[in-house]
Amino acid sequence: MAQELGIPEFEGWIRAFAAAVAEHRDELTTLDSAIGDADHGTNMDRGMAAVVAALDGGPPADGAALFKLVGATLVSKVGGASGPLYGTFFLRLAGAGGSGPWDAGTVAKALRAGVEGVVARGKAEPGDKTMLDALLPACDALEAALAAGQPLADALGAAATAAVEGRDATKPLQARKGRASYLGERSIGHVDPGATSAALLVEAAATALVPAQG
Amino acid sequence: MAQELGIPEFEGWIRAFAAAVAEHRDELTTLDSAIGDADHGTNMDRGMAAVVAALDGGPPADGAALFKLVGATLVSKVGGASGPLYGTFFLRLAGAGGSGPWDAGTVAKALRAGVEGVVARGKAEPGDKTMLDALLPACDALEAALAAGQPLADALGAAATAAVEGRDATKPLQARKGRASYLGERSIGHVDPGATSAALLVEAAATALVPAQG
Amino acid sequence: MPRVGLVVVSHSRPLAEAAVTLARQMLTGADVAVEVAAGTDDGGLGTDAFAISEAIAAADSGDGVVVLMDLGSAVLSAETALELLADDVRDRVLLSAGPLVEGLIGAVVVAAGGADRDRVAAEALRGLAPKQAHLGG
Amino acid sequence: MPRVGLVVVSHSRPLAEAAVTLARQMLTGADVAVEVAAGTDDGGLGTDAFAISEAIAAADSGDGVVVLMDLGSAVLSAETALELLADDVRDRVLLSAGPLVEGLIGAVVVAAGGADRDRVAAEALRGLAPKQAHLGG
Repeated sequence: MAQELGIPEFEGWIRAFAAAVAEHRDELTTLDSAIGDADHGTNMDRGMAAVVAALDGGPPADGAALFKLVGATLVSKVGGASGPLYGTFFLRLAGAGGSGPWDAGTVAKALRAGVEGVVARGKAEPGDKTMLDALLPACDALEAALAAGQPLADALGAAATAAVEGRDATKPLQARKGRASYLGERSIGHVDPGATSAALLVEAAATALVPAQG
Repeated sequence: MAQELGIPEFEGWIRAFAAAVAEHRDELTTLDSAIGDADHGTNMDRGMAAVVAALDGGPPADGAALFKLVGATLVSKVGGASGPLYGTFFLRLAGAGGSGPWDAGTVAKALRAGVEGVVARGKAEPGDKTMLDALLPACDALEAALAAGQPLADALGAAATAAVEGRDATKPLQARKGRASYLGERSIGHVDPGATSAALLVEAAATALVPAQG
Repeated sequence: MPRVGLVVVSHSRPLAEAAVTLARQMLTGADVAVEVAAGTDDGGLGTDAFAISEAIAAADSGDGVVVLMDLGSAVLSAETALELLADDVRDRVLLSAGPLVEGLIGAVVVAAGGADRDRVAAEALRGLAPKQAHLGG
Repeated sequence: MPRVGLVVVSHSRPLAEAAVTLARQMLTGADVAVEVAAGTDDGGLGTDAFAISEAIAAADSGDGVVVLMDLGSAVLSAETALELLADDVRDRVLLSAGPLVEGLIGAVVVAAGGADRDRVAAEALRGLAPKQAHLGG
């Protein structure tokens, strides 16, 4: 059982993500003011604060219920595109991860399902300068590391590194989705705020989704 | 000078039209409730009441000024399509009629210019079930009667008859302009409210644009 | 006679409500179920997939619902809302790419006339046609 | 840098004002001249060609104005308004067949970025493109 994850780790991940969003709120908003409508930090912080408040009310029954709660709260509380995108991520994560304890394979499968939900919802492609530019490399790195036999903690570390690199790689890209797409070439030269919050999400996973030492 | 028209006749026409619109307000609204948004009677009555109020403030300097005042008031006070359409009619009438006294030829020329303004503004064609279905036959009848040597009073009488016949002929037509066009075949079987108010306008002209007996 | 419902999804509640008022003014007699899902619950600008799913359910009387949305992120929320609905309701819902205000007006008029869902959706889609015909001609 | 102005013509003043509020929320930093001509002077639904001509004149700073309208009769009023303007102003005005809300949002964003009148008008015209690309794909 030492390699399995449950409510404490899941909750740790979500709370770590909420804390990171709160810490980086102004940075996200500044990034968004360059190419978006300057509300990404505020919106995500409002949504994750609502998630934390819901968790403070008592832990959900299992992982599926927990991530469904997170997704439903984000869908409802985050007004912009981030609401349905992050909300769909967690709703699909809940569905694919299921209610039992998760092992490394479940983590990879659930993350991939969440990211595919973001793809289906937003219809963005790699290189469109969106959160997917952090999430897709993270999934790939996680799966490759697990396939190479690395433990989950190391694999998640590789995923976080890939997410950060993917985030940074959005800087020279031209936006093709959302409000930033109106800017055309003027969106070039700014890191995408969605990819930035997505990297925070993967980094929080690397910190928190660590199986308790048995 | 017995065959010439001036401010008294022009003002008589406008006041007669305003009185006719007020008298038929509910009828126009009922017609409009069958195929439009039920505001033609109210809108036209509000506009013509504002015109009468403006005229009560004292007569304009000449015919052009008078009809310009009428057009400007309708453009500003009649909220729906009738405002710009009737407004354009009177503005063009003012431009073509000029400021001097009008003879029969001026009446025909000015009316034709006003109707062409309605055509240009609304881009409707004969048979589209609009006010043009009353106005165009009226112009044609007026010109034909004058060309045949009839006096203006008789020619305007012929124009009024043609306008009423044109109005009645809108009943079997299918609307192709404005809100009524959404109804498709269901607009068939109702007289057009715009053609009805336009017939009132021509009938008022036949009554009022009568040269004073010298 | 079919009774197709309409849902207006906007980031702005005043915008959605004004659009519905304007569209209803085109009706005389017959009314249409038009629900609004707009703005955040604190009165700000945004959309809420749960509110949208509730609005769709409220507008649905079994003959289908056409949803109009203002911006791209409203479309994402509406698509998320579909996932929250029961299968039979979801299958009756059509998300329209038509113009919010112009599409709503045409859709309301034909829905009040008893048009079926696909006819209402077609009218919403061609909402710009009268303007285009006039200005482009 | 060009400063293209925008005018929103609607039968409903609350609708026009909410659309402007929503569009301005897309701006960070640079602002754009957006004028409203909407509703009758007694607060009812309607348009007023004189009010439109004044709004156009107020939005014009010499680099042109793009006008968005809600319905067919608003287009008639806007065309009438053009006749009331001085020739040099009228020549800089473009009446757009684009969608009122969606077109305004795109137009405001590119106008704030310094686009010229034809570029702003093009963005207004393609206001539905993001929704169509997403829903039609």
